[in-house]
Amino acid sequence: MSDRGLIVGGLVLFLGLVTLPVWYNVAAGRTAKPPELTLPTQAKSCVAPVEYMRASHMDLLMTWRDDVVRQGERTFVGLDGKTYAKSLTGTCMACHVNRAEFCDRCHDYAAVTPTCWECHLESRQVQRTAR
Amino acid sequence: MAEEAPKPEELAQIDYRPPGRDWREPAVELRKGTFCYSAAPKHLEYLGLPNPRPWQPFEADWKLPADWKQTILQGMKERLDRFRSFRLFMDICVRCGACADKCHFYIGSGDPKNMPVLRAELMRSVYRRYFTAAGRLLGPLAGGRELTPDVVKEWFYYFYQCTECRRCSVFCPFGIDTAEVTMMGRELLNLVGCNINWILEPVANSYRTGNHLGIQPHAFKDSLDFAVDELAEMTGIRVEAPINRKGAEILYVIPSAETFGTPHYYTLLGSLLLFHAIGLDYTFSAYASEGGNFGLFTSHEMMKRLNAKIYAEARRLGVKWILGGECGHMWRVVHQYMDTMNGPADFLEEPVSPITATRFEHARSTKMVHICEFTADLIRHQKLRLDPARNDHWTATFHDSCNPARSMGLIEEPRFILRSVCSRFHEMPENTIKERTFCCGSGSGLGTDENFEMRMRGGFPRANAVRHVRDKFGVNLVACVCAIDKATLPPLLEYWVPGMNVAGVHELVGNALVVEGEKERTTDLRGESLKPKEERAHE
Amino acid sequence: MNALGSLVLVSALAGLGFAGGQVAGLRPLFGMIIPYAAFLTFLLGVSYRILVWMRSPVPFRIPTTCGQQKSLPWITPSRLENPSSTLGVIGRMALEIGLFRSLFRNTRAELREGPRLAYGEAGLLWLGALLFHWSFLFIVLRHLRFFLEPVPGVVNALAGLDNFFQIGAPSLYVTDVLLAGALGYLLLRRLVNPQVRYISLFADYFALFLLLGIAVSGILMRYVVRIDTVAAKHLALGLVTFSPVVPEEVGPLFFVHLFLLSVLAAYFPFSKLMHMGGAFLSPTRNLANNSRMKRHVNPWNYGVPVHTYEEWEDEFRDKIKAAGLPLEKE
Amino acid sequence: MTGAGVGSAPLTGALAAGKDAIVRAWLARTLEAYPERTARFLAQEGDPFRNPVGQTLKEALPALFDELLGAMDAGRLSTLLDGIVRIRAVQDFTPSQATAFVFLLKKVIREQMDLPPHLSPLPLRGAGEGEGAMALAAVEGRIDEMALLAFDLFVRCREQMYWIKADEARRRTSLLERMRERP
Repeated sequence: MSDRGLIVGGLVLFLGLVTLPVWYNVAAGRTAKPPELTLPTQAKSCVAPVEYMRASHMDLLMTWRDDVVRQGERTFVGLDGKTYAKSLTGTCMACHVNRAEFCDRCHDYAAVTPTCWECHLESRQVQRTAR
Repeated sequence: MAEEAPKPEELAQIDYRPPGRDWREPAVELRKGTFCYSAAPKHLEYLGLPNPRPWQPFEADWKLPADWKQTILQGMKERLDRFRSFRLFMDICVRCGACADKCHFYIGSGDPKNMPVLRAELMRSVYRRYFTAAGRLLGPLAGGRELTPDVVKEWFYYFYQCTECRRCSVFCPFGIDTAEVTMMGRELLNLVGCNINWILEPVANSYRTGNHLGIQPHAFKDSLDFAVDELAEMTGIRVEAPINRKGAEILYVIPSAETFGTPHYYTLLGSLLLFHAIGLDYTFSAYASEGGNFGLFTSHEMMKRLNAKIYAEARRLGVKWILGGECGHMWRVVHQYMDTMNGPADFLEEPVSPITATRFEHARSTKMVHICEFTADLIRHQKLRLDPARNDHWTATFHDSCNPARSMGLIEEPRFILRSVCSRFHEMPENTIKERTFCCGSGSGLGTDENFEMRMRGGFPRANAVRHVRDKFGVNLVACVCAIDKATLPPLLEYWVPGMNVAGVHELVGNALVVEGEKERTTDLRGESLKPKEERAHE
Repeated sequence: MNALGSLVLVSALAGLGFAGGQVAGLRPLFGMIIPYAAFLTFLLGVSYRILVWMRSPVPFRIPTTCGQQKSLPWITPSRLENPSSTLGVIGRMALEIGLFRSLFRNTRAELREGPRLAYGEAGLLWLGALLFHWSFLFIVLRHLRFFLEPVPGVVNALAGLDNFFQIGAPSLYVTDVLLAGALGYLLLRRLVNPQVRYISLFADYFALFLLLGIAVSGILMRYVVRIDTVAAKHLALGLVTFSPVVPEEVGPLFFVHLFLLSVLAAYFPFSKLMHMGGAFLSPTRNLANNSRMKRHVNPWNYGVPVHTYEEWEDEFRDKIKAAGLPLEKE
Repeated sequence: MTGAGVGSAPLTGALAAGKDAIVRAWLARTLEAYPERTARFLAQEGDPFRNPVGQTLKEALPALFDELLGAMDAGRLSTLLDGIVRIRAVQDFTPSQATAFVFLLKKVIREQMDLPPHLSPLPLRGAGEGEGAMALAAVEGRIDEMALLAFDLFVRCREQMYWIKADEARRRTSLLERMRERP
């Protein structure tokens, strides 16, 4: 019995699997485009530089959470020298008003599921604006 | 090891540890007692094998042919192209070390190159150097090694220090079988005439006369006649032992040692008695008077050359199927090679037991049945009258022979027989039996006396387990189904576990078998006296 | 020596990757050309090796039987350890490849001097190997989130399973810990166990250090030195959609990860890592023990000289006759 | 372990108390005769069927040590020494190497008891000067006895091998021989 068919079949299956992303994206007609975000219009700068925020905003938020909940420290001096309240809904979402068009776009793109919204509610105002 | 003794003042602090050098520097010190002598040129000439010449492994010059290197590399290439096992096993070892302490030679000798992984690396390093791109470019950095005469010597030393028992392959996560590597190694060594006499003399004899010892047809008949006479004395029954009889239903092929060595001979007596008791229509053959096949230890080609006789003789005699006796590597050849090499056996019929009408469906293509399968079937169908008390002088254990256990799976049949024919049977520890059985240390043609020390080392793990059951259960008999075991376990056990006996399964069958018309047995098949029946009954 | 050499080599490679990420002119090379070349090498190399193996036939049935054969109907055969059917072989192979059955045979509960029941080092080897391989597979599958857009639910589910404990943000993946731990153990074992150290080659350490380098750089990026994940995905997606880009936001640490991975991919087909494919092809495991039931053909079976009956009879005619045995020719 | 018969009580007591450490060191020294990786295997592998060589040593050395401090029973000593020497007789050891493990005990005892490496009449803690030296000499004398016995056993093993070999050759063709003998 020749096992060549079996081996070639197995090899093709393997090659198909490891190149799966190519076929998947070809089928979806996708090219590499980063998500487009709706940026705030009213503010010119964030609490920290953009590069930092892009990579490490979760660190900042976690620190804020700990500071507020455990130490009761509620104020944060930003890079621009201004003082901010350590608040996701109050500070961040005051500018980035739309969760769906700002937070979720990147999180979905990178398949990240932060647990922020399990406790925090989007404020009514934010929701309204979004609508 | 140094030959001179250390000075007395050094004795207390001497450090025998060899320098921690890289294993890839080939270095073999051939110490007498640990290697086998070279094959006599006349055997090579008779078989048409290359480079016949007088030489010995302990001499500096091995008189390799001028183009030895090219011959070996060419041979390697051919075998890489022919055997996927070989090519794969050269490529995929990850050196995890799982096999390291599975080899009986490593356990018994402590020589690191007896770890299966390193034994194979001796070959792999050469493979990498000459057959892989990385090895050709980077050499040692890619784990490669030049092929030099020293490497050939090292191969010779270690490939004739592996009994091809396949124990390591049971534990390897990829099933890498050192036996395959050793077989290729020996084929390559044979290409340049580096072979051992203990293998090639039986091969030459077998080729010419039909059996290992070179017994000629008339002497073969004398042996069987002698056995018939002895049986008549012991049992009062004169059995038939037909030879070369055309038209018999079954051809019975045994390892020839049963006709000249002990304790093999008692197994022959047992099977003669059994066949008489059931009235089997069978014949021996003087032409195919050897089931054992030392070609397996030489090359695939030689294996085929020797094995061809069995089918040829079955065809000539016009039998329906073939029965095979108790022999280990013979069964590796029969089970895994014979049909492919010398089949198809379409001139034979699917084996059916003439006594029980059982169809041996598992042998329907090869048409050869193991005598333990045959007898187990008889006992199961209660076709035999057995008196196990006649084996009461034995407390038995069963030693699984490597080949039936790991290349076939003959595990329960002999145990079933043993439990039926003797009342005292105890297993050795679980990790030393069945597929994890330890080799006798003398398989694959290494059972010669110049190699005695190495055999004692290699067999130590087996002997150790035997000692365990002796101490624990009072075991005094090791039963087995292999002619090499029967030849080499007695000296092994005599050294490590004095007082232990070795017997074939069918010797015990013969003891227990109650045959119609027999006189009261006063001795077992060895001629040793039994206790009177009344006494046995009262126990 | 082998270990140190491999460590130096892998460190140098990591440094090269880092430099590739730092120097603007080199970024397209390290971010696009090398990954493409490496992956292509991987695909072609693996195919080549498998085809070479395939070209060598399996002339004989040589399964290693690890249990009772199928013979008489009333003896229970060991269907997985000594399979006689294709189904049995599939089962055996599944156990081998999924659970490392043979390696597991090493482990045994044993009584070491005294009554303390302990599992041997061999058990650790099995566990370490199993954890490493399964974690690695899990991590590779998880990485699909960088290559697929939109990310399928399966991949998200895997990740959800993996960060079951929800420690920290980004949350800790269990497989990251297991992989690093298992690799560390396998390395330590090579260094500490004298038997294994003796048999270890340069290549053995190299593979381990390379994998460790990839794991460590990945872990650093996720938990310590954050990188812009969106940019990383942009790059990855660019590669698989054949619209490669190297976004500015991608930092040098990512290049270390990517370059070591490229090295691994390119090295894979020419190394022992091919055991991944080889494990499926091993004739001592993937054949049914049915050689007496079914005839198997050796494709290169050739005729050999034999000593025929006629020759034998001619040579010993007188003796056969004298012994009274039948002859073909008188 | 009563210490009956050997040396002074203080030394015997000290040796008995230090038995574990001494035997451990003795085993380690004995294993050093093997290649490094093998030595580790022999020392660590606990399965007696996987590691019969190491196991034999691990069982026999403590028992030999007991005999050294005890009765020096010839029968028991022979059995214990034979177990070890029998293995070494088929491994790559010269006779002196094969039996040297007994002498190693002297060195080990001196090290463990903080005694100088060469015999000199130095005081032993808790005993008079000469008395301590004599006690040590007595123990070392017993070790010499053991070594001689081990050497005898080694030679016996080697001899045994020759007649087993001869026997094996006979057994191989025993039937032919018997057939010849029969009228």
